[in-house]
Amino acid sequence: MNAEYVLKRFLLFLAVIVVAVSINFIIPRLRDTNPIKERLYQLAAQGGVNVGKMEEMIEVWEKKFGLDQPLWKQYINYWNDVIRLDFGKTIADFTPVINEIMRSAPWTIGMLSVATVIAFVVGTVFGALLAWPKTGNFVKIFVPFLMTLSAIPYYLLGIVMIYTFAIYWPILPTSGAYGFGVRPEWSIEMVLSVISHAIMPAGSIVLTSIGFWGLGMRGMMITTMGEDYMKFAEYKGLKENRIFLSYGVRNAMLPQVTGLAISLGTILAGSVLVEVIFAYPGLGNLLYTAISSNDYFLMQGIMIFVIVSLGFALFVVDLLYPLIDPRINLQEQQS
Amino acid sequence: MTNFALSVENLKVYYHTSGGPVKAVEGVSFNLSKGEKLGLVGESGSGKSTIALALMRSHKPPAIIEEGSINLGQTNLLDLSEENMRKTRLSGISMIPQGAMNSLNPVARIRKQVVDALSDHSFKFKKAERETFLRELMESVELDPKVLNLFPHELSGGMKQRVCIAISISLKPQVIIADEPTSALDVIVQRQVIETLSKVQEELGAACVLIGHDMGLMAQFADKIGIMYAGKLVEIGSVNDIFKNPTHPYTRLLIESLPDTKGKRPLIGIPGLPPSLLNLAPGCSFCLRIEKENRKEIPWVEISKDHFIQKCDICSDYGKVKTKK
Amino acid sequence: MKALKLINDNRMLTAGIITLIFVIFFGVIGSWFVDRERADVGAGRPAQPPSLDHWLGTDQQGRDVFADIVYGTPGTLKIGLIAAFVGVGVGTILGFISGYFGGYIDNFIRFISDVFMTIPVLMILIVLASLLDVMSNTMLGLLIAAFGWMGALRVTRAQVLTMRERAYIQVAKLNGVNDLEIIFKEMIPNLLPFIAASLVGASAGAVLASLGLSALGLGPQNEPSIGLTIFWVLHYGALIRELWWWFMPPIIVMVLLFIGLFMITAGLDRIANPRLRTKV
Amino acid sequence: MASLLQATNISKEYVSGTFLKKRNLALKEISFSVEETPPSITCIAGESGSGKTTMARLLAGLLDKSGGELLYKGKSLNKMNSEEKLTFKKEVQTIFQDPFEVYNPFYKVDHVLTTPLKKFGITSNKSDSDKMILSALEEVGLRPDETLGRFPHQLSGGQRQRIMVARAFLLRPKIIIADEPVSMVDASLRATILEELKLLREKHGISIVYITHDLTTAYQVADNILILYKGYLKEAGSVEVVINNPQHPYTKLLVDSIPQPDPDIKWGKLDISATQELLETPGVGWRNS
Repeated sequence: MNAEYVLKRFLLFLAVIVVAVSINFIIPRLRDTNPIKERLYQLAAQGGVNVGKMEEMIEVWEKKFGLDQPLWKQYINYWNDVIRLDFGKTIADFTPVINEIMRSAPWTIGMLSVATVIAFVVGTVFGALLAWPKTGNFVKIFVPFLMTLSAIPYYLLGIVMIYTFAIYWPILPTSGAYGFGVRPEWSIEMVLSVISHAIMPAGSIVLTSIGFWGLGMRGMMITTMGEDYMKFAEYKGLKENRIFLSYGVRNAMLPQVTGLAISLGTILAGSVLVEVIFAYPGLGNLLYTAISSNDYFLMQGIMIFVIVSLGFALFVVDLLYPLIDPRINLQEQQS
Repeated sequence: MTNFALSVENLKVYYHTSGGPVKAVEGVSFNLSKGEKLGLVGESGSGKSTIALALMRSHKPPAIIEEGSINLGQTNLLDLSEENMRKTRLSGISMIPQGAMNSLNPVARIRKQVVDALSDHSFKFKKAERETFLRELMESVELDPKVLNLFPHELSGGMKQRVCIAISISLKPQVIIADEPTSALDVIVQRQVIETLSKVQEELGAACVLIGHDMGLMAQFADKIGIMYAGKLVEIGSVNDIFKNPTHPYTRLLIESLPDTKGKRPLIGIPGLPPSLLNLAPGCSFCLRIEKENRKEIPWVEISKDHFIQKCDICSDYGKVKTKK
Repeated sequence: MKALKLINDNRMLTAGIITLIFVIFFGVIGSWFVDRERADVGAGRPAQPPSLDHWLGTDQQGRDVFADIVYGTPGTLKIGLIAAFVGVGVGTILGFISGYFGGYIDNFIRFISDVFMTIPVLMILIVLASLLDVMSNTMLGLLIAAFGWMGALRVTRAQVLTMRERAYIQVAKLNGVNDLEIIFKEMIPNLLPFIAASLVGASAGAVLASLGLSALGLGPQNEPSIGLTIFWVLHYGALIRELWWWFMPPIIVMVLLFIGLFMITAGLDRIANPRLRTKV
Repeated sequence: MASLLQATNISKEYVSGTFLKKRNLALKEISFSVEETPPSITCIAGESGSGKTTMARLLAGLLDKSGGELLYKGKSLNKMNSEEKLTFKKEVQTIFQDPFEVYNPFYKVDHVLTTPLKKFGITSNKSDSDKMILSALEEVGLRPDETLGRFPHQLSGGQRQRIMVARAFLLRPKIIIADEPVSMVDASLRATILEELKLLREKHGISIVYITHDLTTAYQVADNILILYKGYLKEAGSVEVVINNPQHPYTKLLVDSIPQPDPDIKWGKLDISATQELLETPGVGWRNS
């Protein structure tokens, strides 16, 4: 593999981490007042925090921010904590931030990756068929429908879906990840409950993104069909199916696959809005909770976790990409 | 009629556009015996590539074959079902494509691209047999069998084109069509490719149609040359007849405009532009180029054995005196 | 003339522009007929279904829903346009610098843009908006623009790179034309369809982000916008209470807006990338 | 008196890569000169990757060399003041290979003719410039009513290329660099364009550097020829001598591979693997550093 290519991607990954950590370092310092102290006093005034915890909190906070120390020293200390995955503790119930993240992330990853993969597969197949001249017209009547859906913001579709399928015609649950009465363990009841709760949030994402994949694939497929190797494949007397799949789709897919990888990578950043609207207990909802309750440690923890995982995922994808496109090293050389 | 490997009769291919039919190929006929090499020459837009597509029945709408027949041995290709035509491609008639640089699937190894063609024509090999077959195929076009394991971007232009030749002959077709197979290649590589093509064609005993605009290449390769002009075949004859006794005024001007290295002389171009093929009226289209007119049906005249021209009364002497050396 | 013919040939673009004009006029003309005060809290009785007095009913705080949308639509459009123009403007300029001059500047700009492309923009916007106390629609637009310039940069840079190698740029150089004139007279005219497509695409993206931020309650609270309306819808549980006249109209207006923008993008794309045009 | 154009040991190296530098030496120490009198046609011939296009761009001042010296009328290109540079740009004109890409699709073809007249301060008067343009078009045998006021895609490739010849001539240059001017033009028009170039030399005393891969047109058009191969100058001399009696094995192979338009002069049998070996001998090219 081309050393220059790997080196460039790795530097990008490092830079993303530095940016992420630095943003997080700056965020609480953006305000003149000390947000945490403010928030703690506010809670104490409402009697929301017991005093013992609050003192411990202030201690943690002072150690962490070390506001009496010079800025560069604070910055270095901050890096120290991050490297040890010490993101501090939540304000609400004083659990380590990393535990909260680890509890929420699987829900987000599970629901969104299934939704993304479904949308990708359906959209790509649709797009390829749309561009293929021998596809029957019955496929083409779906085009305006798909295009309309892809133009709608997913969270607005989510709202309409909740009203339609959970309130007006209550066949699906409105919110949460599983039913109240169900115990979170491996059982058929639990699995069914998880699925029924995921249908709407996942569905709103699938419906609004099929068009994106479909139109992208259609464009690439049209380009691909103009290529000389498609003509030669026909002169070779290959079967229609093989020309379509191994020559057409296989090549037109390449940018789609990059897109899929990026989408899967961005999953952790997730669809905050969808999770909030459906009260789905994922990372997005956790972030929203952190914002609503001014929980800085939690906010920072989520940000770092998400940005670093995302950067890492994209780095891995970049390294794997030459496997699906053997020309990648060459192109890199030319660009 | 009939021990011709390929016989094309009165072929007409029109592109149906909103402005009316574009008569890309207008009544072209020629015959090719087994092992014979025809060079089909013409400037861009003369219909030579459309003929290639029609021979493979790979023309796409709005192009439609209006009339004529394409006989491969005893079978008229235009009568075959889609599926039978597909099977005939490569096994009966094969085409070496124009864009050598991009004619191979960039994400598949060469081996797969050869094997795909074999398996879609129901060739079943044992693994060892298959490898022997592939190795011999590669050697027949002077390529190292290791090439089979490479991707197209790892090959040079000439190697890619030789891979295309190898694929095209893999099922031993009776007819090979080569549509400007060397258009993007350097002179030496072009020579390698054309000589490879000659060699495999001779070994197979297949008839071959080489399409191009380079008369030099035709002189090196072909036994017989056909000159296309504005959708029509205006002259056809043996390579010697065409070069020594060009009779149609277009052919004559074409031959005279060719630069060579046998002594310096003024270069003479062909005046005017070819006529638009959209709604082209019947009659002599070369007359239009030199601002004359002949709307009559132009007869097909045999001026010596196997040397035919479309003989127009008005323009046939055009340029004869003026360009005489 | 040429432009007219283009629009005539490009039905997608035409339909998109008509839809967009419809949405814009809805806000402009609506405001001639509806008083601004009707969109204020307590203008009517809360949560009333549509009636002659309140065409689309009222919300939980007694705002007239129709007035709220009429005054909210321009607000949302304004956020989108500010973000799009600033973002695409910055992106296009950087793209030109990057593509035209190349070298270390190019490497640096590309690197920064790659970093920005890799970070989760919406999430950072959410966190920043929550910290910055976004006061006005303009501010929200600028905030979104700060993270929305990379697309235009990529498109412009790629186009400039191919154009720079085009022989007509070489001819211009040999004709004694200077760098600035080459950029403005030789390159930009050919880039216009791409810049236009970027603008429309960026507007859609910015409206999407601003709606989202406002719907979470992180946008400006004292200027009307559709996002704010959605926020109140979610806040007061309008769904569960089946107050359909409250949440459906803003959704419909926004869906129309997005479909219009989408069709314009698709239409412009067809101009910029001729290969997507149906072949003759 | 100094030569019109004199190249001494010029080299060109392309560098790519941000961290790990890759160097491609496209031209290695090439020397030749073009005299002012008598006006001559010098051919630089080579296959793809020979460096001939790089050479064209160096001579036109579109690229900067990495080594050696390039003098125009005895003055180094890098040491010219802005006035001398303007004279250089005016007196050294280029004709490009692709007769479509040289036109900005946004403008009518007139754009390439009017711009240089304005920019070189020859005339800003509309009727003067019209007169000059008409006479230049006539010089290349084009009818103004068939060409002016049209967009490039409305003209044929041959017409477009002849307008470019007219553009070069418009500025009354001393030298024209013609970079494969006929390789993308239909065969029937090649002769016409090449004859026009010859005429510019004979009638107007303009020297021409003709860059090509086609030895037959080189032979017909040029006085002198330089054969480039992978960045090296392999053989040079009068075109008759080099083509009729090549000395270097590469030139021999090249000349022998010309497809002669004569069925009596056939290629000999080619040993493809031996040829491949010759072609694969390292020249200059990409290397890591």
